[in-house]
Amino acid sequence: ESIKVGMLVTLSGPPGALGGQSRDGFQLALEELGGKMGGQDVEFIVEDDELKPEVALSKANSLIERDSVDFVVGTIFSNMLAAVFKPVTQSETFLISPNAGPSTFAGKNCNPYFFVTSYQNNQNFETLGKYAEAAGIKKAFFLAPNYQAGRDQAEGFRKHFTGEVVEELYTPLGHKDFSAEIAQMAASDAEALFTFMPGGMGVRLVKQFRAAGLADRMKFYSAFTVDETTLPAQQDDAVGFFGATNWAPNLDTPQNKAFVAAFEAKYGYVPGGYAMQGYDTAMLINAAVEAVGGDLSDKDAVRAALKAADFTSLRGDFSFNNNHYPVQDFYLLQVAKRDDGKYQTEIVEKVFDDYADGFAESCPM
Amino acid sequence: MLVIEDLSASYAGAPALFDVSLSVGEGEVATLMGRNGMGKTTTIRAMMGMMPGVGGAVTGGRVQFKGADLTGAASYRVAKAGIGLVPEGRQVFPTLSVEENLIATARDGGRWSLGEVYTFFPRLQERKTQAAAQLSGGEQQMLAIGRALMTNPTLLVLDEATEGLAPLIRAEIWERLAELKRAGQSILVVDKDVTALRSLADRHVILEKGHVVWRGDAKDLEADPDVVDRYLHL
Amino acid sequence: MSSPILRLAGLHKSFGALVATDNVTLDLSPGECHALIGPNGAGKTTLIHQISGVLKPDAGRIFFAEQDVTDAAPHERAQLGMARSFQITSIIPGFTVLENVALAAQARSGSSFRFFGRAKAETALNDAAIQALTIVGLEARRDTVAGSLSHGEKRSLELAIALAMAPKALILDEPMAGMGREESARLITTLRELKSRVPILLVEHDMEAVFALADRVSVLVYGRVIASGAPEEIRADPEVRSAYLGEDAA
Amino acid sequence: MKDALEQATSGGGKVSRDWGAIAPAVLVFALLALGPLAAEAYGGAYLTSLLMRMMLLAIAAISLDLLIGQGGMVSFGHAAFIGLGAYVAGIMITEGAADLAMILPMAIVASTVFAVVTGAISLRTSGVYFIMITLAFGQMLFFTASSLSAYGGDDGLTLWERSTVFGFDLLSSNVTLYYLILVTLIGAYALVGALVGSRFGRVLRAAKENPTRVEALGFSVFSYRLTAYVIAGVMAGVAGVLMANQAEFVSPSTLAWQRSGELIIMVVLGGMGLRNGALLGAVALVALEETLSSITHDWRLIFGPLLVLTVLYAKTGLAGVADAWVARLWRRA
Amino acid sequence: MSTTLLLIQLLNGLQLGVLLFLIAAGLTLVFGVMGFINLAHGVQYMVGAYLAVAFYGVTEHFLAAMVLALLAALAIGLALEFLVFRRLYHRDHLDQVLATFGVILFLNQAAKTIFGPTPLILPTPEWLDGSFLLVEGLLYPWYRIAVIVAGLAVAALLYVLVRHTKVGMLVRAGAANPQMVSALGVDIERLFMIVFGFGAMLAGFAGVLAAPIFSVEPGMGDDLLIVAFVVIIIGGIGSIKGAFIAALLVGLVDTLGRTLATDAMKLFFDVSSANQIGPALASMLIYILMAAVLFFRPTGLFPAKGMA
Ligand SMILES: Nc1ncnc2c1ncn2[C@@H]1O[C@H](COP(=O)(O)OP(=O)(O)OP(=O)(O)O)[C@@H](O)[C@H]1O
Ligand SMILES: Nc1ncnc2c1ncn2[C@@H]1O[C@H](COP(=O)(O)OP(=O)(O)OP(=O)(O)O)[C@@H](O)[C@H]1O
Ligand SMILES: [Mg+2]
Ligand SMILES: [Mg+2]
Repeated sequence: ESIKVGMLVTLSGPPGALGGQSRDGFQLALEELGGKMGGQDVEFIVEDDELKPEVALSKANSLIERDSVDFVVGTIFSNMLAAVFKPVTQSETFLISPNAGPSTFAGKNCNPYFFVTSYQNNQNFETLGKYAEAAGIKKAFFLAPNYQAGRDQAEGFRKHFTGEVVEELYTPLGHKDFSAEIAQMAASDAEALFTFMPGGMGVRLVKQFRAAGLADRMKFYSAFTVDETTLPAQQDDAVGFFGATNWAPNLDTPQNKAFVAAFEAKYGYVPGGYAMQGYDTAMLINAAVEAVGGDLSDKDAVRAALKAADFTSLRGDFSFNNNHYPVQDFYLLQVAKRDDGKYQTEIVEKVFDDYADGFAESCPM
Repeated sequence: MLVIEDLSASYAGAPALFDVSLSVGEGEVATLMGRNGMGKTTTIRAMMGMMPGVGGAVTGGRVQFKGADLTGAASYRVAKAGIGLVPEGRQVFPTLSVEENLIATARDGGRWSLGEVYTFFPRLQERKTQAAAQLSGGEQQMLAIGRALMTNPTLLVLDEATEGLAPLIRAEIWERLAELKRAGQSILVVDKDVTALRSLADRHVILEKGHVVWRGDAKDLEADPDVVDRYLHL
Repeated sequence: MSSPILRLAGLHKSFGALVATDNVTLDLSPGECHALIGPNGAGKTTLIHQISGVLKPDAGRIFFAEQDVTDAAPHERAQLGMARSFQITSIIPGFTVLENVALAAQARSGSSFRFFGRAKAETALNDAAIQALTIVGLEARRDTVAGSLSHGEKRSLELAIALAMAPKALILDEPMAGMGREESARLITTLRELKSRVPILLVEHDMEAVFALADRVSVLVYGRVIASGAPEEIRADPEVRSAYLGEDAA
Repeated sequence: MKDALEQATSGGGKVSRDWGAIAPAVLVFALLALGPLAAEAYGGAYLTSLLMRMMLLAIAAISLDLLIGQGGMVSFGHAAFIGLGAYVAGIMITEGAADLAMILPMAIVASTVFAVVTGAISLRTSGVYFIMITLAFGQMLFFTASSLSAYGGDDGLTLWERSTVFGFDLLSSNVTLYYLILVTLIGAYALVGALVGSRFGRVLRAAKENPTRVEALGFSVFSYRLTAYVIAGVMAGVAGVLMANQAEFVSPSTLAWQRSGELIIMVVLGGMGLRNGALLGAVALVALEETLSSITHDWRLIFGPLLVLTVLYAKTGLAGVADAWVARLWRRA
Repeated sequence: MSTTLLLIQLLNGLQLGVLLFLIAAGLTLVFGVMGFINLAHGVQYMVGAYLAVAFYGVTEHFLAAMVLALLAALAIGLALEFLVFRRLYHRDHLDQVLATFGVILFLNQAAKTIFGPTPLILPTPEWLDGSFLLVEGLLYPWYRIAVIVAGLAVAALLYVLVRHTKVGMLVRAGAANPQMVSALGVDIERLFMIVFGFGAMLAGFAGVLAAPIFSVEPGMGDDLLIVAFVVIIIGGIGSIKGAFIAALLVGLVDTLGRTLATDAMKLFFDVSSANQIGPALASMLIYILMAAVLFFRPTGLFPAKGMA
């Protein structure tokens, strides 16, 4: 008997970097566990959803039906999660998201077979909103790609921010040239930019923002825009810019220090949140398998063990809410250049302590 | 100058030309005659290396031009060797202007220049900036002739070059060809105007279903003036 | 003679500075063959394009079968019984010879918005097609793919298509061009028989054909009709001789 | 005597030729009919859902080939119709009008309207211009769907139940849905096959090669093309309704240009305008992608060159190759 | 919106337009003029960018990296031509689509396998690294000016090449009737090979120049490929002038659309609906523009005369 874990993440194209980190983090944990969970061998199957819903669905089916996995770890993107959510949970297989945390499944559609080890998507921007409020920022410029996640961020931002959003701009997904948006920023009287521009979009925005000289006039606050997946390309242009999330490589706990060192030694790049969450997911599953003594047939017991989250998270405090989304701390981060010439985000201050998302109330679980 | 021996060709595997031989000497005019679909154009295509372009192939025989072997050569090589083609159905370059059609493939080294061609066909000069696709049928035909002349060929090949030309122009062309011949130009011509060909050509070949069924020179034809009508079923 | 089947009244058409049709008034009466001749680029094809609806005249009207068709689409004119041939061969190259002509027959026999039933098996269409092919001497080639016909054979097919439309009037643009002498001769015979039933507007540079067929000849030069009359008059007209026929024509 | 004999033999020849023409498709249908049985033994719902997706794409590809292969109208926005059908299904199910008896007519109406409007505009152009203008309409619909926040925006919409059929809950069983899709596929195949041979199809094919000539014969090329465009659109729309039910999920990616591109690829790979082309193209493409991607994540390194080789060496597409095989078998038999 | 901002946005629109033309230039030649549907144009653009990054890693010198990248892009283009494309010139357009699609899949994946999925960058050359003050508080990088100059230069070069040289005439003639060009004594295959190589180089050039502004990542050319086609179609296939004007038009419409659409929608809808509809409309604008142009001019703004 062995434990089967299927991972379904995006590995194709530029967003593949995120899935790659997730996979690497999980694998590192598995290695540290000696390839075993609860004393049993682990078979780890990785599938690429190619960022196409129908591929995600097909791969999920293949993990469930053909490979009969015990856990599906996925996905990175919310729209992939929506595609596989129903078939996976309906088959009574545990679906653990290492990154995507849409509001859709946090409230009334929460599910006993679904866990999230990252955050509820809006929370990073709620953190920024809270920080901006506390820092006394009165006028904010909001910029995000025109898709659901972008709109969720705006909503998250406004949750704690009572100042004025002087402009709320949405660019096409995959936007290339930000000249027009930058001109609008320059013309506005906003004190700071709040932006959500994942992947290559973030790289382009940061470079063009810096080149236009705006960095000297406006603060740059963001989520998913300057992180360890984009910093190798943004480099000096991003130094000093702010991010917000649940963790940073320099978080000062012994486990985390060991993790970052081991990770960099093994993979040769600085781990980002995706890697951390991949690692934590593996540790979470391991803890649950151990708790039930390797017997995965009693789903209720497994669920209870998962929910207990009896492991030491790299980010310190970690527990699950009633909706199986985490309760954890959130930080304001800032990009810095390390002594070895690499770039990473570093913690500036803790904004939320043991923060839970706002959708949990409507979850019947 | 041009020697074709036992040339055979087929379209998509179906034979269309069988052992056709033919020659054109320096300063000579030769004709290819035959009813529709008998293989005149195919002979010219096979000689010019144009069969692959229309889904066909040369399956046998030899083509020599000025002593060089051109059998199976790519058509640009045949043309460069000094053969200027006025193809059946005009085939002017539709998106090019009249003048561009004339100069695009022009080669120096002979009597034909833009000015010469324009004097020959004043109509072309009037329309020189117009896209060739918008020319009238006859104007396109003039253009196709002019284009071939602009390559200053040693052998001029005309495949139904007078199709669609007004009687006046057609007469002028026959006159001009006679003049060219006197100046030493070699010509291979396919045309339905048998009367004109008779007075112009030195030798004749008649094709039927891809086979040569009669050949002879101007004297032979004079001796048996009905032969053409016989083979052309008139 | 009864009223004309086709009548052009004061047609004008120019391409930029070039006047291709200059106040052309012309008609075609039942039972006649009206030949239209003129130098290359005189505007004959342009005129036919306007008659058939491919081009829109700048001014003037076109009447066909008692109707003003100036603004009608080409297919509407064809439905009224106008059939034309193209100077530059226009066939369906991927169809067999038979299917090319059968399609023409189909156009004049009932609706083609029929989604079921094999068109190829409709004997009425095939018979009509074979009839037209026989007229032009192409029946032996009926199963050949039209695109692989020789040039002259394509010209014959072009004509067979027009014939198979069972038209009320035929507008032919250089039907003899590219045809061999034998084929031309045969065609002349056919058209001579046909014209009593189907009037023909004939554009042609083959003077043998024109003078063998035409009841009336009009001469177009620079878009204008410079002469119109019986063949003999035209042949003798000095202006026509110098502009078009050449001095030794006769 | 001789004539009669000839007729008899050629007639006989025709029958066998007709069978030969559809033999590859019949084989595919037979194999597909065994799909659920095979799934019992291997792969379970994974296999059936894969085969269902394959069949649905095949329906869409077959309808697209009516446009491309027969009509010369290369639509780069065909996925819009799938998406339209899927969204009609998704929205109606979400809003509680889940019965196929309501959804199907609604989807047909929606596809027809969209096809008539966009077709009438697009058909003013031809060739590459047509490709691009259909792309434009597809993109407009795509961005519209992406901004439908109420129905999930670009995250897509999870369907919490499948359609009922006249009140009966037939489709919640994968097997019933499977056979419904198979029957629809066979119907689509037969329909397009009939259309192609009909008077209508003949005009359409002729207009593909020489519209001016066809117009001069008295056919309104525009009307024939528009009719074909509507028929194809409706077929794809129906496929979309079934697709939403099969995936229990609808998202804008269903109508992204990449999806339209894939449909074109299927048609071309299979062999444009050939009886079995679109069907074989869809089956081959889905099977190949699935197989290769289960072998390696870098499967495109193999798949790309494979496509290139197919173009270079199987000039008539897969169906052309299949036809040649069938012809050889027939001669031997 | 203030007049200054509007002017700046007009400038930005034109700037984007020139950049789009630069990216579309190679395609204009190979597809527009030569008539070959080369979907691989987008990946050739990407290849140029990656090559520049790779060579920069070796030489640490922008110009040197650029020259090497161009040569390599040419070599890769010629290799593709030799192996694949030359067998497709006389084939159906859709066969070209399928084959070049295969090339896209392969090269995108190869880029990812070799260079990894994360975005890379090419630094701006030092001698162009500065900016000047456009208006109070907004700098404009010199590098962008250089890109605009390059775009204008390429436009002029292409125009002269295609319209006024014998090579240009032969390519246009060959696009319509390669057999006839050959029958008149021109080695059309070699000519096409050269043109294709040049097109690949132009694509690579655009990739190199865009790399310091945009990010270098797998698939970076895919979306731009579509925009390039949009540009060529609006301009009219085969027309360099058309493509240039269309590029400017697309740049302007896209930029102004993104700036104004939401505000315009606010006139008709409440703020949150406007925020919903505006950006969606802005994304659609270039497609609406294309559809509108084709509605009134079914063969684009400046169709080449005599196109069948
Ligand atoms: N591209 C082609 N594919 C297949 N068969 C062809 C092709 N071109 C010509 N043929 C066939 O080859 C034979 C000879 O044709 P060819 O064109 O040489 O005749 P031709 O003597 O020039 O006739 P015409 O006087 O009509 O021009 C004909 O039977 C014709 O059908
Ligand atoms: N679309 C167009 N644009 C510009 N000029 C044109 C166009 N079509 C035709 N022309 C010109 O109009 C004139 C008349 O052409 P048309 O084809 O009607 O001549 P035609 O009398 O049929 O000549 P032919 O006997 O040579 O066929 C020609 O000079 C031609 O170049
Ligand atoms: Mg011939
Ligand atoms: Mg004419």
